[in-house]
Amino acid sequence: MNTSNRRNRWRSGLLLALVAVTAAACAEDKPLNIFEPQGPQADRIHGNTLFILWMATAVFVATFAGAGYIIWKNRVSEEEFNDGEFPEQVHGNPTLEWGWTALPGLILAVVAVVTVPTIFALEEKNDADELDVMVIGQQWWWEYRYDVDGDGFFIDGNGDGVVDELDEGLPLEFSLDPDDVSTAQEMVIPVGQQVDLLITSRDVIHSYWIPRLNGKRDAVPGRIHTWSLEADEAGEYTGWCTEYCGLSHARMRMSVIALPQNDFDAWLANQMLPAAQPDPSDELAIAGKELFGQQCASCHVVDDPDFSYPTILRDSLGDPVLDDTDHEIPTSIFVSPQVAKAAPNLTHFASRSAFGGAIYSQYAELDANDDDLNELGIETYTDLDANYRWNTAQLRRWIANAPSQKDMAPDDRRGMPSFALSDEQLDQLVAYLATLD
Amino acid sequence: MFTWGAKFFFGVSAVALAAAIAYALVTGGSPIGAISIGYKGGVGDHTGYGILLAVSAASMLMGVLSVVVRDADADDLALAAGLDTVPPAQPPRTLSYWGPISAFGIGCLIVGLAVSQAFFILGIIVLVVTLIEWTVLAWSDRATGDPDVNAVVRDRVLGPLEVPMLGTVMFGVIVIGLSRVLLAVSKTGSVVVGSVIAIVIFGGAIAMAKLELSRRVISGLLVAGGLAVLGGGIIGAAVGEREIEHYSEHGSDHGEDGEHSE
Amino acid sequence: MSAETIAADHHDVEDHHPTERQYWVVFVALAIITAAEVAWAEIPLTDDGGPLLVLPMMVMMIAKFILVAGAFMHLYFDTKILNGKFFWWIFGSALLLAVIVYFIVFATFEFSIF
Amino acid sequence: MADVATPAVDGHVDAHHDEHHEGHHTSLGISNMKLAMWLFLGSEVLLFGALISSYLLSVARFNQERAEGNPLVTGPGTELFDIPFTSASSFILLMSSLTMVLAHQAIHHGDVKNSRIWIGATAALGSLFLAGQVYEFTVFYREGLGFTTNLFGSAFFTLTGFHGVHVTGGILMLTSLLVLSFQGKLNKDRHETVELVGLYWHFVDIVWVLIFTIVYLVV
Amino acid sequence: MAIIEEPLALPSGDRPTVSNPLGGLSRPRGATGLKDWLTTVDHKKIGIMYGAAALFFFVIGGIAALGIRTQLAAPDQTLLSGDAYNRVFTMHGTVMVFLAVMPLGAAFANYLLPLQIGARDVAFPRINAFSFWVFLAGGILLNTSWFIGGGANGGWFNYAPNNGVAYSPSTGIDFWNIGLLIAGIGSMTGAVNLITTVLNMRAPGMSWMKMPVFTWMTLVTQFLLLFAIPVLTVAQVLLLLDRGFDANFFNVEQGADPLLWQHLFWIFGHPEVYLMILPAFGIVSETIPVFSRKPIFGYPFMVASGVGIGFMGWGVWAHHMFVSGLGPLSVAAFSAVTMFIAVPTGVKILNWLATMWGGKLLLNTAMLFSIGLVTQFTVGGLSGVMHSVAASDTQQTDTYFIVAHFHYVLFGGALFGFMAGFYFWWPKAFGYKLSEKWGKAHFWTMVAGFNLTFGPMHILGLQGMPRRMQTYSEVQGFGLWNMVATIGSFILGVGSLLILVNAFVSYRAWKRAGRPDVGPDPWDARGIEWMIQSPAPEHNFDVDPVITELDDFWHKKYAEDENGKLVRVATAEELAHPGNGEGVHLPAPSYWPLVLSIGIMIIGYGLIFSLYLCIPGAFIMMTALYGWSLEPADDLDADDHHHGEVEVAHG
Ligand code: HEA
Ligand code: HEA
Ligand code: HEC
Ligand code: CUA
Ligand SMILES: [Cu+2]
Repeated sequence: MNTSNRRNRWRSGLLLALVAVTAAACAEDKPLNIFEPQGPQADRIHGNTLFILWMATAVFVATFAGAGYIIWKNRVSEEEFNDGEFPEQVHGNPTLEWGWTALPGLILAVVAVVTVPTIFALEEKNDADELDVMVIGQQWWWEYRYDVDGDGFFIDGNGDGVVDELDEGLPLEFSLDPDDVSTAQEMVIPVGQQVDLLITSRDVIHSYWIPRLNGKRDAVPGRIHTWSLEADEAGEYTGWCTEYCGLSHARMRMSVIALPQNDFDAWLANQMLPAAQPDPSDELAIAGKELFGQQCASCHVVDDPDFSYPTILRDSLGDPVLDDTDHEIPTSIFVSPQVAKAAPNLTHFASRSAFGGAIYSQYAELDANDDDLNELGIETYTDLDANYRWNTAQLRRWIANAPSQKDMAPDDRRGMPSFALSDEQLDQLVAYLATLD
Repeated sequence: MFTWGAKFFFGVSAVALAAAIAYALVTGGSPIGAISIGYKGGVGDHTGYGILLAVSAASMLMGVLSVVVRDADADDLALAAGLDTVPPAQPPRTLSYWGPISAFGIGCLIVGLAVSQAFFILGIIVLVVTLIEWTVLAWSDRATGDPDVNAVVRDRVLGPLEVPMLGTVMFGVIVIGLSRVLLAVSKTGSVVVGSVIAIVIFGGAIAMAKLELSRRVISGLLVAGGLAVLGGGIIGAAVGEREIEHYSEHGSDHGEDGEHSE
Repeated sequence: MSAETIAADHHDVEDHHPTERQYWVVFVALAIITAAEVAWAEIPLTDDGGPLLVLPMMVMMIAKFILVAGAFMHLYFDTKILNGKFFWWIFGSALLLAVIVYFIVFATFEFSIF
Repeated sequence: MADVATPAVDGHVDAHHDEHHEGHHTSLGISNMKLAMWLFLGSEVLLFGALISSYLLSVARFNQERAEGNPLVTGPGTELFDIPFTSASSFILLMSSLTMVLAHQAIHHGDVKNSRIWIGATAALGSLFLAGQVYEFTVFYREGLGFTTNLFGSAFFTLTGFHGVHVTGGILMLTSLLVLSFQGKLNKDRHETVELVGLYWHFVDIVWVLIFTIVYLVV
Repeated sequence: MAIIEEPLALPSGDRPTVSNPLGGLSRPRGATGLKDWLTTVDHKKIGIMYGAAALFFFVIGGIAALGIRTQLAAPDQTLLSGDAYNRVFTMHGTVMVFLAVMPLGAAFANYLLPLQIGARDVAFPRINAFSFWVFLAGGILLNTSWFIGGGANGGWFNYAPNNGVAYSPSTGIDFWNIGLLIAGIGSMTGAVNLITTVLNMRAPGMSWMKMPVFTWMTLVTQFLLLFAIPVLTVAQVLLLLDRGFDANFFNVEQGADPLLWQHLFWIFGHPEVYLMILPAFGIVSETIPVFSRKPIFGYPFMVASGVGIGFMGWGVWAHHMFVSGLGPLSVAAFSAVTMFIAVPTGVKILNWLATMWGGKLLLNTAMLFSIGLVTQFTVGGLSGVMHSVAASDTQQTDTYFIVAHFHYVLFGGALFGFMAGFYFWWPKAFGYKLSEKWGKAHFWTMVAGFNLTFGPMHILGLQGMPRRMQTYSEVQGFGLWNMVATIGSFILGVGSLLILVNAFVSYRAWKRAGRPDVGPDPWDARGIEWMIQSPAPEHNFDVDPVITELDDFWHKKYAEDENGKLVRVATAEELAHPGNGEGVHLPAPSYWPLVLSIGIMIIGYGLIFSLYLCIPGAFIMMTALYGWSLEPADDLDADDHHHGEVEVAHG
C-alpha cells in the first residue's frame, strides 16, 4: 500500500535525524538545560543571558570582595569595641553616593540597550509561506493543529459569511476548523525553518516551553499568542508546561521533533490520511476497534467513517446553533469532538512516540521525558520496532486506569476515566491502537 | 452561677435550634443540610430557617451574657461591689408593655401558621425582639437598688443592639418604599417622581433651616414625610411594577435564541 | 499628656471655611457641568464616541472632581496652608498613582475608550 | 464593612478624647482622625480605581465578544442605561454633598438645630439615591440583566453595588451623627466629627461623579 | 462589656456605690494573664503578639517547606500526591508571605515605631489591637483549610481561571481568598494607624530628617500597604463573586480576560515584595551603625532610596508577566523600569558597606545577621536583575532560578534582617539578652543551611527545572542538586529552630541569675528607644523626649571635645527615664477589637460554607462596632489621677 510506504519513509527519516543528533550532542544529560540552545531564538536568548550573567557575576564579585575586605579589616574584639575609642565619624559623602547611584544606572542602561532589541527580535514573524502550527494547551496535554488545507485555522464560526479576526476571538469550539490535522503531545516541525506558533488554551493558563529552541510563552484561554520555534538540527527537543495549571501540572510535558523537510512533508501527508483500517486477519484489532467505538470514541476522535461524530452546533448554513438540548453544555465542556476538547485525537496515535502528556514513551524501556530518541544507538527502524516498539504494559495500565497513572479529575471532566476492562479487552484495544499509525 | 435567666436562655436556644431543624425538615430540607447549616444538602425554607437559627444564636448569646453577668444574684453583686450587702432590688418602676406585645407576637404566629408566611415571620420577629428586650429589662430592673441607674444599665446593654437594628429597619423601609414608588410609575414618571422627592427634601430642609419654624411644625413635617414614604411604598407595592420589557436578542443579526439567559 | 505639649492654640488658626454663599456657587457650577455633560453625551454629534465625546467629558468630569474635592472637602479654602496642602498631597498621590497604574494596565491590553 | 464604620466610631471617640485632653499635640498640627480619614480615602482611591478599571475592561471585552457573535454571550449590555434617570440620581447625590457641607457649616457655627436638619436632609437624599439604585437594578433585572447573565452584568452590578454599599455606610454614619446630636453630644466643639463624615460622604460623591461620566455617559 | 461610658452619676445624689452592675460585661481593666493579652491595646504587647503569631506561622510554613523538599529529594518520589503537593506549596508560599514575613514587619513596626518617635502609643490603640486580631483571624481561617478544605491549591498568586470553581472545585481556594481578604482588613487599618502615628505623633523636635531609618522604612512600607492592599482586595472580591455568586469576571467563555487577575494581583504583588524587604532594610540600618560605631553613611540617601524603591515598586509589576503575552512594547518597557530598581537598592547596599568602612565592627549575632542580609540579599537582587532582562527571563521564569531568587531576597534578605532585629531589640522587649553562643550557632547553621538549600536552586533553574513540579524523572538530571537542597533545608530547619532554643535557654539562664537588669542601653546604641528602661515600661517615656539631632540619644551620650574627638558626656543610666509612670494616662484595654474580629471571622466561614453563618457573624460584628463606638478610648472610671500632669524635667 502506498500509504504505508509513506509512513515508512517519514519514520526512517526521523530515525536518521535522530542518529545525527545523537552524534552531535553525546554528552548531554540535562535535556532542559538552557545553556545548550539549538535554534536561533534560543541562541539570541542565550547571548542575552550570558551577557547579563557576566554582568551580575562581576557586580557580585566586586560587592563580595568589597564586603569581605571591609569586614575582615574592621572587625574588632569585644574589648576593643568597648575601649572608648571611636573611628572617624563620617556622615556621608554625597559625591561618592551620587557616584554609586550613577554607576549602576549606567551599567543598567547598557543592559537595557542590549535587551530591548532582543525582546523585539524574538517576536519576529516568519514568511507567509512557512509553517504555522496552532498549539492548544488543556489539562494536561498539548494539542497541535496543522492547517493542511491552507484555509486558516478557523472557520466562519459566527456565521457572518467571512472568516476574519472576529472568528478567532470566539471560543475555540465554535471556530476551529475541523478539517485540520490534529495531533497531540509531540509537535513535528521541519528543520531549519522558523515555525510560527499560535498558542492558546482551552481551560486554564499553561505555558509552552522547549528550552533548547526558545523561551516560554503562556497559553491563555481566550487569547491567541504568537511565538516561534526553529531547530537548527533534526532531533527531539523536550519541554515542560511551565505555568501552574492545576492537579497534573507536573505531568504535562511535551516535545518537538524536528525533521528534514522531506520527512516532514511525508509525516504531514500521513497525518492527513484517515485512520488506517486493521488488517482483516487481525481479529484482535478488529474487536478492539469495535470496543473503541463503544467505549472511547465518545471522547477520542479517530478519523474513520465507521465512527460517527455529530457535528452539532452547525445548521445547514454552517451557522452555529444552540438548540434546547445542548444549550447547557457549553458552559465548560467541549461541544464537538472534532475540535477535540475532551481528549487527544488518536487517528495517528501509533505514529507518535509518547503519550499521556508526554510522560510515557510508546517505546519500551525508553523515557519520554528524555530526548533519548536522540541517544538511541540503533540503525534501522525495524530495529526500533522490533526491539522497543510498544510499551504495551504501560499502555495497558493507562487504558485500564488512567487516573492511577497520572493525577486527574475525570469526575470534573478533566482527564480520562478508568474503565473496567478485562485483560482480553485491553489486548484488543492495544492491538487496535497499534494499527493507528 | 447559672441563674434562672441563663437557664431560660439556654432552653430557648435549644428549642429554637430544634425548631429550626424541624422546620427545615418540614419545608423540604435534608437532615444533613438542616444540621450542617446548609453546608451539605438543602435546608428547605431559607428565611424561616435562618430566623430560627438567629433566634437560637441570639438566645445563646444572651445566655452566655447572663452567666457572665450573674444577673440579679444579690450575693454576687455584693461581691462585685465589695460591699456587705446591696440595696434590695425594688419592684420595677417602669411600666412594661412587653406583655401585650408578646401576646401580639404569638397571635401573629398562630395566624401566620394558618394564613400566610409573612405573618408567621412577623410573629417570630416580634417574639425575638420581645424576648431580648423584656429579659434585659427585667434583669436591669433588679441590677441595683437605684431605678435610674437601672435604666442607664439597660440602655447600655441594649444600645449597641437597638441602635443599629432600628437604624437598619428605618433605612430599609425608606429605601424600599421609595423604590416601590419609582417602580410603579412610568419610565419618565420615575425621573419626575425622583426629582420631585429630591426637591421636596431639599426644599424642605432649606425651609426648615431658614424659616424659623417651630419645633412642632418641623416634627409635623417629618412625620408627614415619613408617612408619605410609608404610604407611597405600600401603594407602590400594591400597584406593582410597571410593565418592563424583557430584553431580546433580536437586535443582533444572528438568530439564535436569547431567551435563556439566567 | 505632659504639660508642655498642651497648646490648645490650633483652634483659632484653623479652618476659614468658605461662606455658605460660596458653597451654593460651587453647587450651581456642579449642576451646570452635570447638565452640560448629559447634553454633550446626548447630542447627535457625539453619537459614535471618539475623542469628540470623550475629551470634553473628561474635562468636565475632572472639573467636577476638583470642585467637590477642593470646595466641599476643604482642600482649597483652607487658609491653613499646611493642612490643605498636606491632604492634597496624600489624596493627590493616591490619585496619581491610581491613574498612572491603571492607565498602564489599559495600555498593555491595547485598550482604548475611544 | 469595618472600614466603613471605623471613622464614625473613632470620630466620636476622638472627640471625646479631645474634650478631656484639650488639643492633642500632633506633629503636623492636624488631627489624627482627619489625617487617618484622608489616608483611608487615599486607599479607597486605589480600590475604586481597580473596580472602575475592571469594569471598563470587562465591558470592552463584553462588547467585543458581542461583535464577534459569540453565541454564549447573551443578554443586554450598556444599551440598558436610562440616562435621564441616572442624571437625576447623580444630581441628587450632588445635592446631598451640598447639604453635607451646610451641615458642617452649621455645626461649625454652633447652630445645632440646623446641623440636624442638614444632616437629616443628607441622609434622606442619600436614601433617595439608593432607592434610585434599587429601582435601576430592579428594572435592569426585569429587562433581562442578572448579576450572572454576562460579563457586563457582573461588572456593572459589582461596581455600582460597591458604590451603593459605600453610600449605605455613609447613611449609617449620618444616622449615628443624628443620634449623637439628639443625645446632645454633637456641638460646636465636635464639628470635626461632622467634617469627617462629610469627607467620606463627598468622597463617595466624587466616585459617583466618575462612575456617572465614565460608565454611563462615555463607555 | 465596657458599656460604662462615664462614671454613673446617681440621680439619688450618692456616689456610685455598686461600681459595677454589669459584672463580667464591664470594661476590662488592670487585667492580668490571658485576659490582659486578649484585651490589651498596648502597642508593645501587640507587637509581641504579632511576632509570636508570625513565628508560629513560620513554623507551619517551614514544615510545609520540608514536605516539599522531602518530596523533591530524589526523582519519582511519592511522599506527596500531586494534589497534596500543590496544596502544600501553595500554603507554604501564602503562609510565609502573608502570615510570617508581613506580620514580622508589623511586629517590629508596632513595637518600635512609638518608641522610636517618642510617642506614648500609636494613634489609635484599639484599631491597632483590631488590626492584629483580624490578621490573626484571617491567618487562622486560612490555616484551618489544612483540616477542612484540604488546603488552597492555586499557587500563591492563584492565577485565574484556574482559581475558578470549574477548575478548583474544592473549598481550598475559598479559604485562601477569604483568609487573605480578612487579613487584608488588618493590614489596611494598620497602615492608616501607623502612618498617622509617624506623621503626627513624633516627639517635639523630631523633624522628617531626624527620624530613624527604620521609622522611615516602615513609613514607606505602610504607604505601600495602604495603596496596594485595596488592589488585592478588589481582585479577591471579584474572585469571591465569581466563585460564590457565579459572576463572570474570569469566565473566559463570556469573554473575560484572565490577564486581568494577573495585573491586579501583581500591581499588589510587587509592592508587596518590597514591603516585605523594607522593614528589614530599616532594621539593619539601625544595627550596622551601632556595631560599627559610626553613624549611618549618607542618611539622606538611605531615606531617599527607600522612598525611591517604594515609588518605583509601583511601576514594575508586569515583570511577573513577561511571558503572559503582553506584547513586546509593554515587555520592553517593564523590563527597563525593573532594572533600574537596582539603582536605589544598590545605593542602600553600598551605603551599608560604607558605614562599615573604617568602622569598628563588633561581629556579634545581630551584626552577623545584618551582614548576612547585606550579602545574601545582594545575591538575590542580582538574580532579580537577571530576571528583569526580559528576553533572558523567558528561559528563567517559572523555573527554580526564580525560586532561588525570591528565597534569597525573602529569606536571605527579609528574614535575616528580622533575625538581626530580634537579637538587637530582644533586651528592650524582654529585659535580657539572647545568648551570643547560641546566637552564633544559630547564625552559622542558618547561613550554611540557607545557601545549601537555595544556592543549588540557581543551578537547577538553569538546568531547566520548572517550579511547582510535584516530581521529576531520573533522566532530567535534577537529582543531585535537589538532594543537596533537601539536606540544606533540614539544616536550615534546625537553624531556624535555634532562635527559639536560644530564647528559651537565655531566659532560663537569666531567671537563674535572679533576673539581672540589662539596663536601658545594653548595646551603647543610638536611638531614643534605648533611653527607657528594659523591658520597656507600659507607658514608654516618662515625659515626651525632646529631639535635637538624628540619633538623638547618641548625641546626648557623646559629644566632640575641642579636638573633634568623641567623648562620653553622660551615661545611659543618667539619661534614662526612670520608668515612673505616675500620673501617665494610658488608653484602657478593650474587648471590642477581639469581638469584632471574631464576628468577621464567622462571616468569613459563612462565605465559605453557608451564608446563614453570616447572620450571627454580622450580628456579632454590628454589636461590636456599636459597642466600640459607645466606648470611649480612655476608661475614665479607671483613671483616678489623670488630671495630675507630670512635670519631670530631663535627667
Ligand atoms: C523581598 C522580596 C523581593 C525583592 C526585594 C525583590 C527584588 C527584585 N526582584 Fe524579585 N521577586 C520576589 C521577591 C523579591 N524580589 C518574589 C517573591 C518573586 C516571585 C514571585 C513568584 O513568581 O512566585 C520575584 C520575582 C521576580 C521577577 C519575576 C521573575 C519571573 O517570574 O519571571 C523579577 C523580574 O524582573 C524580579 C526582579 C527583581 C528585581 C530587579 C529586584 C531588585 O529590587 C533587586 C535589586 C538589588 C540588587 C540588584 C542588588 C544590590 C545592588 C547592587 C550591589 C548595585 C549594583 C547592581 C547592578 C549594577 C546590577 N523578581
Ligand atoms: C518569606 C517567604 C518564604 C520563606 C521563609 C520560605 C522558606 C523556605 N522555602 Fe519557600 N516559597 C515561598 C516563600 C518562602 N519560602 C514562596 C512565596 C514560594 C512560591 C509558592 C508558589 O509557587 O506558589 C515558595 C516556594 C518554595 C519552593 C518551590 C516549590 C515549587 O515550586 O514546587 C521550595 C522548594 O524547595 C521552597 C522551599 C523552602 C524552604 C526549604 C524554606 C526554608 O527556609 C524553611 C525553613 C524553616 C523551617 C524548616 C521551619 C522551622 C523548623 C521546624 C518546622 C521544625 C522542624 C524541622 C526539623 C526537625 C528539621 N519554597
Ligand atoms: C471522558 C473522556 C475519555 C474517554 C471515554 C476515554 N479517554 Fe482516553 N483520554 C482522555 C483524555 C482527557 C486523555 C488525555 C489525558 C492526559 O494526557 O492528560 C486521554 C488519553 C488517552 C491516550 C493517550 C493519548 C495521548 O496521545 O496522550 C490513550 C491511548 C487513550 N486515552 C485511550 C483511550 C481508550 C482506549 C479509551 C477507551 C477504553 C479511552 N481513551 C477513553 C479522555 C478519555
Ligand atoms: Cu499545563 Cu502546567
Ligand atoms: Cu516583582
